[in-house]
Amino acid sequence: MLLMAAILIPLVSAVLIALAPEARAKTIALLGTLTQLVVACYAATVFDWSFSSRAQLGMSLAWFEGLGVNLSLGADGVSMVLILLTGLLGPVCVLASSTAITTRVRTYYAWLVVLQAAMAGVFAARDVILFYICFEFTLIPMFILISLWGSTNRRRAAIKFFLFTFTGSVVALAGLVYVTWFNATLDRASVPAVILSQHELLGTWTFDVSTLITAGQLMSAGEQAWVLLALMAGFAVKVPLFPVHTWLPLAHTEAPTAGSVILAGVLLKLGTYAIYRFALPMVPEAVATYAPHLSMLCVVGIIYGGLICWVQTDVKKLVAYSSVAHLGFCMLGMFALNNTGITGSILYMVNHGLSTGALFLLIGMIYERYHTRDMNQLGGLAAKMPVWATFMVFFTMASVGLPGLNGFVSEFLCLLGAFQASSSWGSGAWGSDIEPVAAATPGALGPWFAMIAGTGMIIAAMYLLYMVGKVVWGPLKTPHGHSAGHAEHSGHGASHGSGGHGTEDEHAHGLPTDLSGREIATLVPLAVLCVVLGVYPKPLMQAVQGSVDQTVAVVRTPLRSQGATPAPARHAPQPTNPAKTHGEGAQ
Amino acid sequence: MTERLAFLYPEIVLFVATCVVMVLGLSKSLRARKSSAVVAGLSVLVAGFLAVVSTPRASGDASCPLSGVVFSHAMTPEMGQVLLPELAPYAKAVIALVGALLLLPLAGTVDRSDEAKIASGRAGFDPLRSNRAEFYAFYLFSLTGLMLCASADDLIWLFLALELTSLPTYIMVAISTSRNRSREAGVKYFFLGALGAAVFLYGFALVYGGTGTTNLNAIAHSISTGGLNTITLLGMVVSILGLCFKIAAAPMHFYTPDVYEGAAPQVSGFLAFVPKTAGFIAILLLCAAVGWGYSHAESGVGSLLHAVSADPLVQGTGKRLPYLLWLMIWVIAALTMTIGNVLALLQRSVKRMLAYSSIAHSGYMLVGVLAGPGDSASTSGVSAVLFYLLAYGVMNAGTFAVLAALERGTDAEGERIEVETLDDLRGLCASHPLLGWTMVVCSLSLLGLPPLLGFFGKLPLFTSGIAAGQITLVVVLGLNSAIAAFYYLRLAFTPLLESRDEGTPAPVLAPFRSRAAGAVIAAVGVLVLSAVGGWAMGHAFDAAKVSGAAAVTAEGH
Amino acid sequence: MLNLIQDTIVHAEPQTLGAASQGAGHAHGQTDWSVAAIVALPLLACVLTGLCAALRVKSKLPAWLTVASLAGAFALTAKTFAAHFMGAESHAFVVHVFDWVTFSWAADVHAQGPQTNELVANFAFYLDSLSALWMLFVTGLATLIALYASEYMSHDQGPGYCRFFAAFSLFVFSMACLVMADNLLLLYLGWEGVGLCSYLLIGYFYKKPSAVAAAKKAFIINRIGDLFLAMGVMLIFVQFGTVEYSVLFEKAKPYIELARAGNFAQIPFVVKLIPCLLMGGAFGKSAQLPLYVWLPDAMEGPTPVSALIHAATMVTAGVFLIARTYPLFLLSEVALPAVAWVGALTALLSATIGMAQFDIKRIMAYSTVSQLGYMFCGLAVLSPSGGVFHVVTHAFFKALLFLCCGAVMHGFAGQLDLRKLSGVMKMPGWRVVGFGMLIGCLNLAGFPLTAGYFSKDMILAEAFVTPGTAVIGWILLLTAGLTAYYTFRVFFRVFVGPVAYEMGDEHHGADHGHDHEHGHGQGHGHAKDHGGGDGGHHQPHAPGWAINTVLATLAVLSLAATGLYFVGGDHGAVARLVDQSSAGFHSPLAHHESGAGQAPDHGAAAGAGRASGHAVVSYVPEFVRARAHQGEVHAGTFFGADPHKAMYFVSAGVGAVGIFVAFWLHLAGRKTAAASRADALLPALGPLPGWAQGKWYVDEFYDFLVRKPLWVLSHILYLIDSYLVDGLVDFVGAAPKAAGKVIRPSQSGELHGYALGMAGGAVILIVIVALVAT
Amino acid sequence: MSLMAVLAQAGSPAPMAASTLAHYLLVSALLLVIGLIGFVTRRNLIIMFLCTELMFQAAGLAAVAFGRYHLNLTGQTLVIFILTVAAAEAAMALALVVLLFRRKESLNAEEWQDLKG
Repeated sequence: MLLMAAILIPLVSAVLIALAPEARAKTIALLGTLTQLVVACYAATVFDWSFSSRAQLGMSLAWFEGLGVNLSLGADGVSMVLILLTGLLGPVCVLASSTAITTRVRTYYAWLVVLQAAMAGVFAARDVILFYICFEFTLIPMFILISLWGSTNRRRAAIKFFLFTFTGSVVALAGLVYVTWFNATLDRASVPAVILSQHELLGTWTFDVSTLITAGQLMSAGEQAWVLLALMAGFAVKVPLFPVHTWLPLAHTEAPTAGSVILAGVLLKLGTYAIYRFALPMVPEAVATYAPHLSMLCVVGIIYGGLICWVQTDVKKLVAYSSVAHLGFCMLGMFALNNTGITGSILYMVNHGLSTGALFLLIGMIYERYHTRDMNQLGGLAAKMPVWATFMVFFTMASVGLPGLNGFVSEFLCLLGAFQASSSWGSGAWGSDIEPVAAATPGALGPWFAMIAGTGMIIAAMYLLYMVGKVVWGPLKTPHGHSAGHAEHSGHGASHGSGGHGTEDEHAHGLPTDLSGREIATLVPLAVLCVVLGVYPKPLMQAVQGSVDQTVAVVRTPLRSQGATPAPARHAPQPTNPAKTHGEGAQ
Repeated sequence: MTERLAFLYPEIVLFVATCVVMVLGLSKSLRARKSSAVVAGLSVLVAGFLAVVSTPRASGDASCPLSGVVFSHAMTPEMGQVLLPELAPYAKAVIALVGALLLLPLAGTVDRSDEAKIASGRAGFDPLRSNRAEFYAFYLFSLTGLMLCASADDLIWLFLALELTSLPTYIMVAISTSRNRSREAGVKYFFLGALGAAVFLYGFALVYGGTGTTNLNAIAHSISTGGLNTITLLGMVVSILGLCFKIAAAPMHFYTPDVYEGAAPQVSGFLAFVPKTAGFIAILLLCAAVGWGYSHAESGVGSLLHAVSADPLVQGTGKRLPYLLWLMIWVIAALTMTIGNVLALLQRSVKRMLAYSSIAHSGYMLVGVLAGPGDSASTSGVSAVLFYLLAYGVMNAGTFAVLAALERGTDAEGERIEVETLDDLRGLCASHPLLGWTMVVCSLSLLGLPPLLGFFGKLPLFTSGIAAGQITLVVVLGLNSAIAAFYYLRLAFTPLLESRDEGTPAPVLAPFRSRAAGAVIAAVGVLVLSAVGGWAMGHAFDAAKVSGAAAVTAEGH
Repeated sequence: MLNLIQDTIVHAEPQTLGAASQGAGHAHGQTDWSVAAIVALPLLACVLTGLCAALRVKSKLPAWLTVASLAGAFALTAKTFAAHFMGAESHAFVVHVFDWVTFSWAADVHAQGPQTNELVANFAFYLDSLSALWMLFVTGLATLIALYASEYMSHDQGPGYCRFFAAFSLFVFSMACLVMADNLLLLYLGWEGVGLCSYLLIGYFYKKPSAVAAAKKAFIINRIGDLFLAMGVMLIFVQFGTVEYSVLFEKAKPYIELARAGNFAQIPFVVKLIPCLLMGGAFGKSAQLPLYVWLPDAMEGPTPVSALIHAATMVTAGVFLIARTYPLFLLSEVALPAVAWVGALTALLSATIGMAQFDIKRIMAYSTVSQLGYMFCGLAVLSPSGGVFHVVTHAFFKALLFLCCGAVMHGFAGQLDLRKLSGVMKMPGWRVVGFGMLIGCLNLAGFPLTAGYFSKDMILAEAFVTPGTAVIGWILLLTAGLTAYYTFRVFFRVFVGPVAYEMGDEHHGADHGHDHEHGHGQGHGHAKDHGGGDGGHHQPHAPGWAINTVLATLAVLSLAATGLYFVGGDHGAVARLVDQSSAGFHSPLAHHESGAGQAPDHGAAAGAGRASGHAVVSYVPEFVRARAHQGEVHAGTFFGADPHKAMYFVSAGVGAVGIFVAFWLHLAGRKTAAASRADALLPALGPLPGWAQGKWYVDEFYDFLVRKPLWVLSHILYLIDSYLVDGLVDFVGAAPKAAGKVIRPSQSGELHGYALGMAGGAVILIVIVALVAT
Repeated sequence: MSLMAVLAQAGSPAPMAASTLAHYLLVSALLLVIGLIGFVTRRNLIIMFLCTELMFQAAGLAAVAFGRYHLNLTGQTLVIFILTVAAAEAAMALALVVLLFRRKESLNAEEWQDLKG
């Protein structure tokens, strides 16, 4: 029920916002998202973290019974963590929008909270179709946020965002349905009794996630490859991996600040989460086979995205492309298919959400003041906005992956995972024939992947410091034509900033020269989390550990290789049995 | 024999109502004239109710608790077609519900100026000039034909039912507005319709020639026992090609955009549902007569097309139409959805866009036809088609009703100006929130966006297609949904996101409340069915029971 | 952050560093708190100064907070040192504070052989003689320099002041993590942390584009090294299943045995790769070839920063890393030779550049690079104690030199050009600075009996002792001469000779004490030239008490450091400390039998081991073993003499020559600040001085070779992304519309066309289907 | 498969020679094609309508021939209904043509192509 509440509360507040007067919209949205956060936090306390691989807090309601579609919710450790991230970014985004959004306020906040609900739904869904519904439904609010409150090119960006991701995910749906059908035609007699006892719904028509994951493993290698292709067609776009990333910079650049924050913070994680939740355990053999190819895309994305960042003049575009590079790291860790890599990858999801989300917030604050994101028009803002500059440098460092801040832990683990995952470690190719290498894991990546991806760390420093060097440091430069020297006299700091005419325009939209209390309040939680997760990531790692262990075990030894069922027989599909619900029961 | 009449109570009711309506429409009393629409609507609902409660069921335990209350007959092969034994109650109920929904926006279609003149005293009532009653009569005739399709057990019956469905619509189109465009639409529709009818009629003749009977049960029996001979197969191919006209599938789709654009929107909405439903029921019946029990491995064809169309993963599941028929429908389905969608992309005219989208939706549904029966709602393509007809009927009625409910004043000749292009819909959510949101909801539903009704319509097509091994076609379907997303998004978000240009007047509400009511009811229906559609889908599945061809006993004629 | 202290747990894990120290390393309950506090105090200072910034404190409070906490850290370090490492025996111990990147996972049931299923990298501190020594001078110098900076930075009181001291404290915190880490990952944290602080402090005058660029450059080039370090850490983890030193060295033992036995062929390539990767990290942080280019530019930062970070402490982190992981470096036959060559070439190259510079701070920077090369050579010629001793002495005298330069810069409004300053020592109030400079210069030049003299000699002598490294020795000897020359070039030009000066273009000196924000580096509208001696309204102002105190203390300390050579062991206290640590040949790590205390006595052995003529030094395994066992196999000689003794005289002679040349060229007969006898010599050398002054155009070369191509590539990639990748997407997106346009003519509106389409379509369909079906 | 065999499969006695049936069917097919070609080529609405009538009758002819071949009356029944429907269609067609003629004073189908795209 808690998960249901986490989804329903935003929906209810959306309705309230639609009914309430324009002036109340923000308050209701804030309360709604805060309530969602509180519910998510409460759910996290109820959650039994010692069994984090198990879906908990479950509930199930029949929806389209004939189709086997249920409103079935549940969360394991990874889902819970991401639900918390979603909950956290909700109030932050509402706060961040308060001065930026002045037109159609009700519509804005209503869709914003609807988006929150949909995202929570994705993470909480234990039914493939419910997952898909929420996955797709996120498109609509985002589409509206971009097309109504975006920048000049917003309509094109919104359409591209929608169509690109929609197209991909339709194919992914086909893949998921194929697995469903495979499961339905599975001959229960050919499945070992142990597995059957755990997954009662094997061999019936069901969209239950854990059943399908088990069934998927029984597919032949060829089938798995096709299904993987279909899944990646949908999820890689969302991540986005290298060749299918082009919607992202556009969408980021055009989206309003809160949209960008959510886009970077949670929406991209839908793709990585989906790959973790479905691709990895459902088609483990195919993933193991194609991990090097997919990782190659990640590595290309890291370097390619990073280098492109370096030549941007639009700050927001720079950060947007940096997401391509960062998510490359995240996916590289995922495709390392070992504990370090996948743990790092999941941590990366959270950390990227925090640090890049915060960077978008910061850029939004600048945009609100100067109405430009052009690095050639902005410079040396440290002189004028020291608080902003402090945060900017801080989050840049988090994004660069400075140890002690959150980005490092995940980036290091992702790289370490890739580094470890080489089949040649034990084979003597590396000369390690004296005794087995201690922490090598089977895989097809290896040091070269890590090394080349690691250059991404250097490139990240290059482009992010380039940005900081241009915008934060250097002689003061602001648009609206006042020269650096001029501004230096008028804007000598926040304390007496109202004197010069450099501040007139700021007064026009009621913003102080430096950050307001509200703006600081949006950043502080993120900053605190960046430090906490950088210094003490252990709880987070423990939270996802059970789930990751399970996934790794599946990838290492998929069911089919366990000898019991060399080739499961098929039979005519079983009729749906709606009476049965899930193996993992409600609490 | 009287038991057999139980099948036809709904049609009888409709026919009686038709007569009553025609008479009422000639009354001098305005109230009597106005009551004709009410009578029409009520009769449709009563017919639907009767269909549910009085239709004899093949299985005693039909899922509707009311069934068998009025007449508790068990169905026998002599009584009706047993290929889709449970089809009639569901299909007729859907026809009645959607038909009633489609009636709401028809208000004032043909009699508006006349009635206005009478009301203003500029003219007296002239029975010769009054065509209101005829219009509702045509509407009822058409629905009668449609319901007859659902209970057809004979090719001749089917032919007559199809013609009864279509002929009135030709006139409805031609007289729906007094503009030349409607005349043009009428003539195109009529002439091409006659051509199409000739084609499927010829196909029927061939099927008869091949099997020696026109009774569908007997045909099925003949095919299952004697095999599918070439003439029968050719007859089936030609019949289905001809029926493609009814469902607006390629290559018989050409008329669709012109006719939908030329007709008044409420009539276009009618066209998008009624002939399409008739066509699909007919196609399903023909396919059921042939049966889905063929395996393609036997056909031994290794041509390129086979390589393209056969899915890479599943071979020879032995659950398909005969190869030739399968291949033709496969190609038609793929072509239809693609052509419909890519041409819809180019449109600015809303009605034309919806016409092309209607073509595309036929393509989607053909996937269900290919998939054939299954043992659950998720694997039965027939059930998917039947449910999709309901879903499409409701959401489609919503979009057209919005168009019908709006107008942009009248032109120099006193003819009202319709909402034509997307630009006319700008800012609709602001000026007419209910209609605007109806447009948003129905368009997104047509797009198949989860969790709206359209998605749950498409999902069984997806699942049944994959279960039948039609993975390539399902992917084509998916990609087409994505193409379609482009124009549906425009349709959904032009009212919501765009704001009206300065100086262009907002469209005003047509002075017929029922039109807007129809739109809103449709939107509510979409939302409600999105939540509880599982119930309707259960009935669709019950209706989709296909008796194996072998189960049909020979009783001949 | 204060939880850090509260969470402190006594981690009484027996240290298994070797047979000798087995069971001896139990943590001492008393010290654990204080060890954690060594790290925590600077962090506390950082937070507090940050608070000062938030509260807009404009006094010197941040400085005092910093000085106090650093002094506290120093006191605690000293206490720890005294308690544990003063005796002949020292025992390493670990203080566990809290878990960091520590997690385990389900074991892989299918794996064969020993599998590691946990990654342990805690906030835990490993204290042995090496880290204690390092912390001692880091915290000590930091305290002094913070005190110095309290005056030096006083023109910037306000947010900038807070920023400075926050970063300063953060630096000490990071350095403490780096040095005291008990695992490589925490070392990496410190490693990058000091990099960050370096970045922030170099870019302290952030309005100056050159400072921003220098900061960026420092960070990025360091990152290149960091990548190698990270790869090294990963390789260590993969190979040994741990990143904790204590476990690591234990696991590496079999390989060390192999190396000792000369069986390099049996050591896996992976293991040999480890030191090569770690080396890359060290070269980045310690500004060695090819990654040294950032350090000279780093002089854009305030001088105290240059003194502490870019001379005394941070840049020696590379030396520390190698010393810390010294056993691993013995596993590869190429690792130490590579270090040696890189160190020697760097020393020589940067010395030649230093000779041709005019900016005194830059000269000191190049000298730092050069001396770092010395330290690496010390490590590489199997004299880690020499290398570390040089680190310690260098820390003091180089800090002193920088602070003196800083005092000059402070007093002369940023003037650093040695052609525009002369006779500073004779000016009133500059005596302390002058003497400080003199002492520093003597140390750097290796003047006999100074600390620098002894530490340099240790390295030089070992270079000749160790077989095959004589070439390195000669290079270093030449460098020693050059060093003496350029060092005294500065001294003779700036501090003695006729009194003449020209003020710099920064007016913070005159505005001293003014409430003025961000004074540095900006052209504040003042004309560039203020005339020669008169200085307009600017007069040079002599340093105040804080600066003088610090300079005097440092001068005394750098002289006193000489004493380290004479107390506590044959090669001094430092050598003993190093030997007791992981870097020592006599540490329990390096061999089984305890050989503590005694330095090897390399008699005049036959010169047979001299691998002269070899471009690449190859280590004779027996020699390594001999070093550990006091054997006398193939020790090298210096023209038949014991290098240790010969070097006392040779290096003194070389130094003296350098000083004399400097005297003759730059002081004798010099009448003005600018002109000197050297100018007359320049044309004779052809283009060489110009090239040296242009830093051999290495920066330009890198720019041309790496940055420019990368920049062009990035633009090309962006074009590809915009037009090819995205173009493809747009193309696919446009395809349906295009297809629609192609078939749109079929909807001609003509009845006949439609009929034809229907009929034709039907016929074509039937024909196709029939063809396929038959 | 020969036509003969085809019809034999249908289980009917064959008092009418299969070749005779083939002739009928050929004529019927010709009628259909002629109707189709006429429909496509002619521009006069009435003639176009007559062409569709021709196609209807082609079906009718085939039905009668088959009915004779199968020796049952279904074919003739079908023809009766075809004629009826054709009559109804003719009525509608004429009405529509008149309606159109009133508007444009022309029976040319090409007058009516405003709707396109």
